[in-house]
Amino acid sequence: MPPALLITSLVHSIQVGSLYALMALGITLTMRVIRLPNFAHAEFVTTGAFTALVVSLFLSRSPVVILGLATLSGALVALSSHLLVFRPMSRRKLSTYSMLLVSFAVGLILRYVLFVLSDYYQLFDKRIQIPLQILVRESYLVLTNITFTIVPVSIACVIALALLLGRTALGREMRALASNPELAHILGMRVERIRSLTWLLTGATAGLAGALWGLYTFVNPLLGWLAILPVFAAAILGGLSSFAGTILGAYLVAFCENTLMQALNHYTGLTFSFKAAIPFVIIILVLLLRPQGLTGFVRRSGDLER
Amino acid sequence: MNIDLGATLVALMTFFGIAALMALSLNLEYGIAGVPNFGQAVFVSIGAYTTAITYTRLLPLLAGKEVIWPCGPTLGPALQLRSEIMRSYPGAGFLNLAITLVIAALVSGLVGYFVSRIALRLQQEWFLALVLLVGGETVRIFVRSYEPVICANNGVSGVAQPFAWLGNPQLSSILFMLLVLSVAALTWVYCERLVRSPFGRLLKALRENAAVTRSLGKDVALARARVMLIGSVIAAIAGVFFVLNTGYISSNDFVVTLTLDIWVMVVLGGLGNNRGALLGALVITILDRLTAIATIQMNMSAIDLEFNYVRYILYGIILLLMLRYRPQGILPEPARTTNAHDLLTDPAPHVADS
Amino acid sequence: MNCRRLIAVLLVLSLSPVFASGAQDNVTLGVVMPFTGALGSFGSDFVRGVELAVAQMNAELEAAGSATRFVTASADTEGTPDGSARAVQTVVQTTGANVIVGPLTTSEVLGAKQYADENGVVLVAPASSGPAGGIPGDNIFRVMYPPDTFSAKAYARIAVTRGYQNVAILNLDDPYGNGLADRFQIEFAAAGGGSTTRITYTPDPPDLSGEIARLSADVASLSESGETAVLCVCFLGDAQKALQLALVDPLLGTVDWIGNEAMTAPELLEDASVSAFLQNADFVTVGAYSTETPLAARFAESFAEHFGNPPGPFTNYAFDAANIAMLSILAAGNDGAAVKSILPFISGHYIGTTVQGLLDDNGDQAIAWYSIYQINADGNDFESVGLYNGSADSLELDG
Amino acid sequence: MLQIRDLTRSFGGLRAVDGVSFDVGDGQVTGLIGPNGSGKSTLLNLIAGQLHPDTGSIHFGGQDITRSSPDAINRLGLARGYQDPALFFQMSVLDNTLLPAREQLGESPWHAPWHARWRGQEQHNAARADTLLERLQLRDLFDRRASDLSGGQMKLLDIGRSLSGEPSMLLLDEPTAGVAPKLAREIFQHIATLNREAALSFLIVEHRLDILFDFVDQVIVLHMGKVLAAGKPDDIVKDVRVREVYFGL
Repeated sequence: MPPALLITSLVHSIQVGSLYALMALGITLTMRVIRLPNFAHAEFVTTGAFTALVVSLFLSRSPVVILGLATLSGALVALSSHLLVFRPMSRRKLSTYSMLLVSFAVGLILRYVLFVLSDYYQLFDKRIQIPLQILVRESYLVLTNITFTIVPVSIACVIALALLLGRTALGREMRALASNPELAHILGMRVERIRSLTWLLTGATAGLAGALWGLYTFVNPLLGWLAILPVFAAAILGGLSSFAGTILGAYLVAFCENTLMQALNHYTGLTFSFKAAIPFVIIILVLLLRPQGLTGFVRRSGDLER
Repeated sequence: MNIDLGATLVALMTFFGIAALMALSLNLEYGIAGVPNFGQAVFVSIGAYTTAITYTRLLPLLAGKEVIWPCGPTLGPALQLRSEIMRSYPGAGFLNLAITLVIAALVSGLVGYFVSRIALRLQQEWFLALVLLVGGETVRIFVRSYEPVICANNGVSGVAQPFAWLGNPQLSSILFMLLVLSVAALTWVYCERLVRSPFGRLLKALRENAAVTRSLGKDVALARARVMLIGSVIAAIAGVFFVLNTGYISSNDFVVTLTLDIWVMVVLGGLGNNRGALLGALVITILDRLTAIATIQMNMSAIDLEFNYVRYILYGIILLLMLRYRPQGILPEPARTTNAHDLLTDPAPHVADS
Repeated sequence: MNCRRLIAVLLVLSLSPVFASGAQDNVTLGVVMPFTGALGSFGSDFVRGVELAVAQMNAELEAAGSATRFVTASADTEGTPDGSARAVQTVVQTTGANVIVGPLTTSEVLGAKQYADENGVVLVAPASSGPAGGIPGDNIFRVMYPPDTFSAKAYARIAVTRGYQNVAILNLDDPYGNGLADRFQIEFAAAGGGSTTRITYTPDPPDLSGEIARLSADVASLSESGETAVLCVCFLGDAQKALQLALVDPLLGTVDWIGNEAMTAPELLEDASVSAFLQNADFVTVGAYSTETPLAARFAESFAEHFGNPPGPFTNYAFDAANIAMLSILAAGNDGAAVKSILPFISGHYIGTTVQGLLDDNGDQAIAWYSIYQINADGNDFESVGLYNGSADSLELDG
Repeated sequence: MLQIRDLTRSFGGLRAVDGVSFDVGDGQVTGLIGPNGSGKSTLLNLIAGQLHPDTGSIHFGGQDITRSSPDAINRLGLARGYQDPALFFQMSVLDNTLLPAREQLGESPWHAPWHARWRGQEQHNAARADTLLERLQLRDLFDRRASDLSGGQMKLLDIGRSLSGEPSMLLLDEPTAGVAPKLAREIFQHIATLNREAALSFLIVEHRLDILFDFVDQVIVLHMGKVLAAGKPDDIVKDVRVREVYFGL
């Protein structure tokens, strides 16, 4: 493979991997604490991207303001869908699939509301107004201010989240709720409060991820939806349990989508139309061959879970 | 406005027949047996892709013509040839349709059977939903990237419905509607009979508690695989009619949204109730057509709102409201669903205690 | 020849039977366009072109004392072939329209073909140009914009004239993109060009990074054997995505770029860095014929008056297509078979905003004149720098 | 009938069942007792095939069922009941009872649509279910959803459902938990009748020792995953070790 291709695709892998990691952490958190495979996460991301776009168009071009408001908007959308939809629904004791359908429906509504708004205000396929600057140019290696925003911000956010979960009382409570909800109730933990905070936290990471994603490409109402399945692939690859696994999964999926795809194209002529299928093939293989994921701590197969 | 009521009704009922097949299939799989098939689109698409292959490769042979490669530069001539055969060789058209249905049913049934067998390895139950969802996308991406199936992104057009040779569009569309409706009716009767049989009882037990059903000596994996097989066959038949109705086969049709539409029909109508599935299919079909007509009306009256977006928002809201306030659907599952009760109220089989 | 005079002649011809039968009727003209999806903004603009044509026609009909009025009924194709098939079906069944303006792209046209042919509905497609749609004898007329069998030659001539030995192609993977790229490869080889490479991308791509990285590698390997250019056959949004990535590529900024007609859009130049990149790349596009008939100025003026903004690219083609469709209905009545047989005649005698609507055996525009565009000195718009005549295969470049 | 040898199963570091061996003879009613956490439920799950042991073997009716699946074990004639009645709550009492019947023709989708093929068999099964329900005093409730039954009736239906598969041995997990004393005794009387009339063997996990000891042939005491004592009820009551760990005396 030509070195230029390798280096470019590796840079893309790292950028996309950071974005996937940020999104996959949100998915994992909801999955563990709320016990919901949340497809509406995609639209929390898209909301963040649109907020960033609108802020950059009409309010401020400062990256801090843009990313901050996008984070806030994601958190608000997530919290309000929890309060308006998910919490009342979970009282109905619906099955996981029905809840999955609920999250689908919430996502569908949000997505098409964004469609209507961007149709009305002509916001399709716009770029967040942060001008592109090339900061490093070393033969094949070109790095821009976008790369230097996406990667450090994502990684910082991931580390902050890991510290929050690992080192704080709230984090301990969330983990307790994740591993044993009944016990958490009995121990008198304020379960509702922890759930709301979890939604707030996942929403915030989603909003931030959306803004960063918007910086990486263009903003449109399908932005999150098109990324959600690879992100699920990353989360499952990580075993849906550990943070390290999720992050590893995210970078692996991004690596397969970019560098591996590039290599396949170079050596076998596989067209890029297949790119989107690569993470899906990974999900299926992982689920079938190693249901516990990369680092899984899930119980052995063949036992009570069946 | 000048609505052609007859044609609208025929189109509506044809759509309804196809939607009913899809809804019955999902109702059997999820409503009755509790297998969360989030990959309905794949099984419908198997019917569609089979149609693409038979109509481009087999149909010319059946009419005694030479096969023209359906894609790329020869796309036009191949399309002409298909239309010509459909117009002048009704026998070849019908035979081709019959073979298409058989192949589609076989392939889809086998895929359903094996997917279910393989999926048993999955640890958490909802992983199955995810595998099917993602599997559907994978198949779709493969088909739209690999030319020989449906000419990749181009899709295959000119798959006329089997009565096109009559030369009278009204009559042929009515006949096609009758064909679709009668297949849907037969399927409904078949599903009703299944549900009321010991097989239906087994499936419902499976849905409620698979582990207990297993410990009562039932081969749960086999029952699941069988119901997936039947559901997949029905979905594939729906897929064949689906593309014959639009006359076009495109991978764009078989996205997650299609699966979601079918789920909405079943949840709306009433999980576990075949009549409910039919009702759900009817409601969604009417809603679909009404919003389509409303969109045209709104465009004519110069209201600048894209109703096609609003349609999806409506879907989402209806689904949420249903799940919130009537999770059992419009027509909930009846308590008595097997015929066994009639046997007991009947005094005859009451044999003496041993 | 002036459009109005033609209308007047036709009115006299066509309205006599209407009056004789005493019918006073609204005739529905169907419009099937993508309003949602990636091409949504095109569709909305096209509908306005049609509405303008209808409003003008109705005013003339009223002035002439005719009882006939046209109304439009439009439906959304969602930009997909199947959506297009359904949209045509819905419009026909719920409004009684037998003649439809649209759809937009070749894949949408092919999607609706089956239903149109089977039910005797005439489709007048204003902008579809994919070679795959060139089928003789069907109910589809692709008036005004010529098929890409010609534009492919234009691209090949430009490439050869400008001295490119090799061309790296990036094209949309649909009947339009593939058709144009296929033909280009043939014509380029025939015109004495060197090697070409092809990368196709799926419609509505979320991210083109892989494709662009590959394009860069292709350019690197092609450059070894001579001067190389990039040919981008993309929809506007996709082109914008591609260019954002090309901006930071070490190699793609060093070669020349050729674009398709969709890239002849000032929106592309809104981003200053993209504009600079393209100017540096000596960017040239083959686009709609810019020489305008007197009607074009009037169209642009009344469009702006009616809707408050200038018409978008190709909107004039929708206007022309609507006029051809309505004139054919006036001449032959709202009947698919009759319109099908008279439309080529009417179209051939209609002078639109750019050229006359002369049709070939496939029902496609036969006059293949294209303007060659480059970015102007200010870097904010395109200007015509030459002309390509497809029928004569002659390329004239200014200066 | 049932031979268990050196059965061991660990969860993480915990040995829930640790080298357990015992036999249940033909037609015997065996009680399995022990303090909470002594491994009774794990043992039951191991026998029924819901869990698989790390080491050791289980034989039933001469066949090795150590690693068989729950459905295969059930088909061999070893049925189990559940502590919290795991009925099919959305189904009627009769359907619950009919489900485990063996070799149902109508359970194959190929025969299912054709009434005539399985109607006779269904009638036969219904008649048997009728007798069974009559015996458990559930006959009048056959049409109700299982969720509408009282706790005690659910327990009875759980047993009845297990019986409908015509097992030769039944594993019961606390059949009288949460049931009024009078009904508890009735349940054990049903068990005794079944044991007498149908020659059914039982292995019963039970906390109500007063009732249990009146009905069983053999008692096995489990403590910390090991068999502490085994023998006739009278001997067990006298056993010093059992009194220490179990009765706290």
